[in-house]
Amino acid sequence: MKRLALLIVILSGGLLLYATKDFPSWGDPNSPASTHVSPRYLEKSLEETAVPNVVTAVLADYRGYDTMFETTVIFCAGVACFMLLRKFEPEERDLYYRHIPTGLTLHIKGEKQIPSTSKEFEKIDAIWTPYDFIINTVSRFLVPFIQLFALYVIAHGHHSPGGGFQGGVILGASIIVLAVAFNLRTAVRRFGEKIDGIMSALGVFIYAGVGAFCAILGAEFLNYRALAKILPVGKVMARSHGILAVEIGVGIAVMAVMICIYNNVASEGKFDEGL
Amino acid sequence: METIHSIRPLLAILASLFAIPLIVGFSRRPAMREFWTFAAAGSKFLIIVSMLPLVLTGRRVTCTIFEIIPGVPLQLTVDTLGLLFALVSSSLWILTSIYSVGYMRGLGEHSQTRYFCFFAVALSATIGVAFSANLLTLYIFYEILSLATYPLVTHHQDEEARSSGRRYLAYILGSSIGLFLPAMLISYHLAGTLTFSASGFLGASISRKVLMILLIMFVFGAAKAAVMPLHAWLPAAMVAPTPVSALLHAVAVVKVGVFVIIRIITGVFGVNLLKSLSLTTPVIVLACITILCGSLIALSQDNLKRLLAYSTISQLSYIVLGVSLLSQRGLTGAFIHIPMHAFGKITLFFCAGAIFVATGKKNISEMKGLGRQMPITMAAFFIASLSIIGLPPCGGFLSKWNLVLGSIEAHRPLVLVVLLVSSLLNAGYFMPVVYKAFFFKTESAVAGVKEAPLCCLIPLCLTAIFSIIFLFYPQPFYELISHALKCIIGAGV
Amino acid sequence: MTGNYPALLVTVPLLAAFVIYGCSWLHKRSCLFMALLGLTIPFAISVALLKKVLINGHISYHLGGWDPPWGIAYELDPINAIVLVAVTTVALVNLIATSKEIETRFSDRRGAFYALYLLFVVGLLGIVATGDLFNLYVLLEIASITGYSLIAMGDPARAPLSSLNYVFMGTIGACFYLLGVGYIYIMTGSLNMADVHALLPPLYHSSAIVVAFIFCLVGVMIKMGFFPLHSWLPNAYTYVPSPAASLIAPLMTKVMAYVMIRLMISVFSPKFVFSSIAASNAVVWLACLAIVMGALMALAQRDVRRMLTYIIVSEIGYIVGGAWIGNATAMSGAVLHIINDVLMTFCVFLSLGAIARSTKGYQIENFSGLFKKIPVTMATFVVSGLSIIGIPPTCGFFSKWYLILGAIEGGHYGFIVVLLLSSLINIILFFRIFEEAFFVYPKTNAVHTEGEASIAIAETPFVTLIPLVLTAILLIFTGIYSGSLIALIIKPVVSAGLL
Amino acid sequence: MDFLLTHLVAKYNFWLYIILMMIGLYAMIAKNNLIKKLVGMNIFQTAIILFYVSIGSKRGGTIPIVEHIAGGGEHAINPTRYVNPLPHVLMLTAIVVSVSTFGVALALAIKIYQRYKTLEEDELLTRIRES
Repeated sequence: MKRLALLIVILSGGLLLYATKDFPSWGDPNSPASTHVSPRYLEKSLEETAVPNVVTAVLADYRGYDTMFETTVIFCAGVACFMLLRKFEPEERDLYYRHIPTGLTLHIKGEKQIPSTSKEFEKIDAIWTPYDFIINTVSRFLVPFIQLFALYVIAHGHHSPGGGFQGGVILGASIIVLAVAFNLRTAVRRFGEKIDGIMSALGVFIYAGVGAFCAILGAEFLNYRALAKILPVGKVMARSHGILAVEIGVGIAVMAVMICIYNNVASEGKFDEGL
Repeated sequence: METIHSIRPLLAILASLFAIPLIVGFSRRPAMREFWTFAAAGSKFLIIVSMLPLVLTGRRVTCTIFEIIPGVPLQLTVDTLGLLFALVSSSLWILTSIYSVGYMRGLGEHSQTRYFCFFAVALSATIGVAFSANLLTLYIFYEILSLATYPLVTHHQDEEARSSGRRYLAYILGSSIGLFLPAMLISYHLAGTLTFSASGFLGASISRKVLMILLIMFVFGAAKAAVMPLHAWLPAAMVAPTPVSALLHAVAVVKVGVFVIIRIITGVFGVNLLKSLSLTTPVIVLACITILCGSLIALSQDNLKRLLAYSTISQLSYIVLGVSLLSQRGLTGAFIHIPMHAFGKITLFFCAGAIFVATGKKNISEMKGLGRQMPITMAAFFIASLSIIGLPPCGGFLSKWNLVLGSIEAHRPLVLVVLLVSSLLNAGYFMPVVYKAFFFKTESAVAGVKEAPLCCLIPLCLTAIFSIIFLFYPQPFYELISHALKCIIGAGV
Repeated sequence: MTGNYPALLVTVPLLAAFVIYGCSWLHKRSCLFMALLGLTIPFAISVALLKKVLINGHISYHLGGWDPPWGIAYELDPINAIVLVAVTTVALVNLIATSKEIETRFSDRRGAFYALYLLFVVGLLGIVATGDLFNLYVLLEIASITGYSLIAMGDPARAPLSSLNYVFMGTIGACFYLLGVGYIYIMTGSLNMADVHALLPPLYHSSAIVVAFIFCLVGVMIKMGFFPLHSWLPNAYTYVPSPAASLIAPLMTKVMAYVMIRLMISVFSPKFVFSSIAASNAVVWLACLAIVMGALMALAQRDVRRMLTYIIVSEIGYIVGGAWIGNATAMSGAVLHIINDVLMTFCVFLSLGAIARSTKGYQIENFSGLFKKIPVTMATFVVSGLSIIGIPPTCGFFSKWYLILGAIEGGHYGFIVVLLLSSLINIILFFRIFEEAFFVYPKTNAVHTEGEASIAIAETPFVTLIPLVLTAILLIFTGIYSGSLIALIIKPVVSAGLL
Repeated sequence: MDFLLTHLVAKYNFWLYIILMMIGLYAMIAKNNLIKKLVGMNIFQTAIILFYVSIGSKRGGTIPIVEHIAGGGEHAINPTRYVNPLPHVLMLTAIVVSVSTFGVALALAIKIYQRYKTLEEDELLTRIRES
């Protein structure tokens, strides 16, 4: 196997390297890649979409269709992790509870269980690692700031590096921080699986829905100009708003999917204490 | 030649297919099921007969279904040759159906519904081959026939039947896909058409070598004609119930193979092209070898049906031989051998089946003295074997006579010798059977045996009688054949 | 609204997938209905599009209203319109036929299953319709990721590992394709297929473009399981759950084969592929090897499903060989074979799925006596088997006809021999199953006894049976009408670029 | 020397990325441990991302965020001042794809580990053969 791998690697690497001789040199402003299609984006994007961040304009408008599927890929990954890993039936019926005031662990065999509303008992796994006070406090304190920053990244994607993907990941991280610092159950209590599932679908649905809405309004799919018919702005600004709507959708979807993947992978689909 | 467009050829094919749902639907009521078989057989025969006057007045009935490949429509055309073959097959189907009822019930066979269904499909395909207007249509029906007969061959479902079925498929499908299909494609590539025409569609512009290879591929590709060395499936297929062997492996299937070769020689290459390049010599040689070897092997057989199978192999090559002689008499002999051999051989198979139903015996050595117990059957057997040997007062004499004349006409004296030797051999393997039946003392095993049921007996008597009648009233056949020859030879000579 | 059909074709199932997954958290029972709706609409749209393309000719749809080199465009010609119809048909019919099994087998995660099912279809539809090289990559990944996860839901012992191997191979394939696109982009600065096609001719002799072509091609060939690169395929398609098997096995490899033809004709040009790169002979020989090896390995299998996976490998060899012979007849044959193979693989896998209800496993021995038990289901299996062998009038015969004819024209006699040989091997493969199913009774080797009494008829439920029978009939109809398929749809497009 | 200058030095970026890619590819094919294969896959994909991004670079170009006067003043934009945005957009997609593939692959690896308690390929094969 190793020799075969080496052979394949040398062969394909050699081919790839050999072909670089026809490439324009690095950073050449006159290379075809820089002169054929891309100048128009740089020259016209502000005029056509009112978005100064050209990457955002290309991402969400010129090639918005790609990005819709990109979001769909993320969604696919989330659904796939859920489908592959989620276990609804626990393997062992034994339950463990920690009595919070005393720190004693209660082991229940059989069908009985303590209602989840109980304030005194907390459901735990067979092995329980104590919480770290400093980490807990700091992370709890940080979460709102992380989220605020995430919203900023999404909202300010038109003017600076950022956008739905980046913001969505940060937003997701804010919940995952909780899951890491406390445990998965805490995080899931804050942001339930059901809500998460619905939001992941909702996010992409917003994106594709905006596109379909444009089609309903009589333009091409994802042609945000059509939104000018219902928004009190001009056609160019309508594009800018369309991009924002879409970015929000992306942000929601990415956040929800990140959390979904983390929850399923970290707990092997059991949704217990997690890592 | 005037062409009439009509859906009658299509109806003739579909008649038996329409019966299938009814046969399946009445699978629990044997009487109704068999009634529908008869209805299909009768209506098929009537439709075919109804086209007879049209064709005899020199017209041609065509039915184009649609274009299946550019330039090659799925098309049916009824000409005299096809009609002759269709008449023989469909009339014998009626008789075989009667016989089947007697045979299958007599033995209490299983899966009779399946049996009748596939029989009907096989007949449809046979008529389809007879009426095909081009090579592709012919090939399609040819393959359907191959597949439809497979469940009939494997009917008994035991290990022997299954291995025979495997061998049957291997030979038939293997040759048709491996040889016939590429030959057809190459022809299409060379000629741009596949429609049969009286002077052939493969032009003289093609090199002799290519034509020769194509001809050989076609002849072996139609393995149903059992030209040696692709003959071994036929004896193997004898494990099937006797009516199957009788109709399909003496009439329909094997004659389809021969018919395909006739079509290839007359419709694809054209008699004149072959004659001018004398391409058929290898085919003649192959046919002669098959005739002699088939008869020789038949001499050594003890199982009656296997003997008949080898006899069929050798008789089929008479037809191939007659056609490849390319002379008028030879062609006449070949064409007339189709009905003559069909009626003769089906009688023999009916007899073998009747003996099996009555006694359960399959081997000749166990049939000593049977003539006294089953006089009618054995008499029919005697008449039919005379016909196959080619002795008057039976129809077989006519075909042999014409073949002999044809070989002289084609200046091939060796063929004449082969024909005569083969006739002697034929007598050599049939006469002992008859002799043992009538002149040996009845063995205890078959003592007290009665004739087979009436359903079995009537068809075999009828076919035997027809074998005799044909010697004295060959006119209808001659008329059809002379029409056919006018097209084939008259087009050029 | 009709102007938006090309986009709606892809986005309707997309939206449906999102709605289904969202709804599955609230109301599980409505999922199936929405999935059906989400596939019926695209089916209708694809048929309408085919009609439109046949009347008006080529359709170009600019997504977002941006003109092609800057935005993304969908390009529809008669060939991909018919492939789209094939994809939507198979997806819809398969969902109807297998819905019962999905509902019971994946009852706790049916929303996810339907969503992935629809997204897989979305990916394939997009791949076929798109006119943008990079968009194709994204859609390819959608189809792949959903494919991986659907496959992994099969036999818990083997499916995840098979699927992971597929992930590795598939990722290598996709990355190779992406690299190839990168090389094209460096040299031309464009990602739009038509634009690249126009920009390429002066660059045909550039080694970067040749390497780009090789990498795109190898990437696509990995995805379609072309012979030396097929190692992921047999395991992945053997352990996949049967409702997904009859979706993935017919579609994925064939759509990728279509992508290869598309790359050869509309991105690069036949002139480049057949003249600048003198590799067509080598590829045809490789295809011959693929056909023979596929057939031989199929011969060595006792597991029917595994046998079929090797037949897929062999069928892919047909398509590649036909495409690379390089004349219009063979190319038409290859395109026709894509459509035919979609249908016959679908039929055979669907009937196998239905058969699996009545057997313990997929071993040939388990098939004994099945014809008595499930006659109609077995009949459809027989029809699809005959089609794969290539018996007229089923459709498999006609694509072989054009392939062989093209090979005769191109003088590739080895390819003809191999095609015929594989047909012969297919006869053995299928007839040993037929024999077992028709003529062997389980346990007792009954001779001359009534078998009906021992085996009761337990036919497949109608919801599966009717689609199955319709598919089998479709196999014959496609065969009969293949002449018009070629003349109306395939030939005009193919011969535009070829001799 | 000329060759080195024109092909190696001027395009050393491509050389580096291709070598990186091949390291990843080698790991994907040759490594025995499934997680190592996954890591190789990530290296491979990341190298491709780097490769694409380097296509977009322009000497003297800055990030493609167009400078504009608040209120949308019109002035000609010089495209040579900004790097090519298109590869960045494409790679955003590729990153997402690689993350998704990685997520699914990890889920599969977990499933495999749950059943066989190993991720070494040879051990997996022997265990499958045993069962």
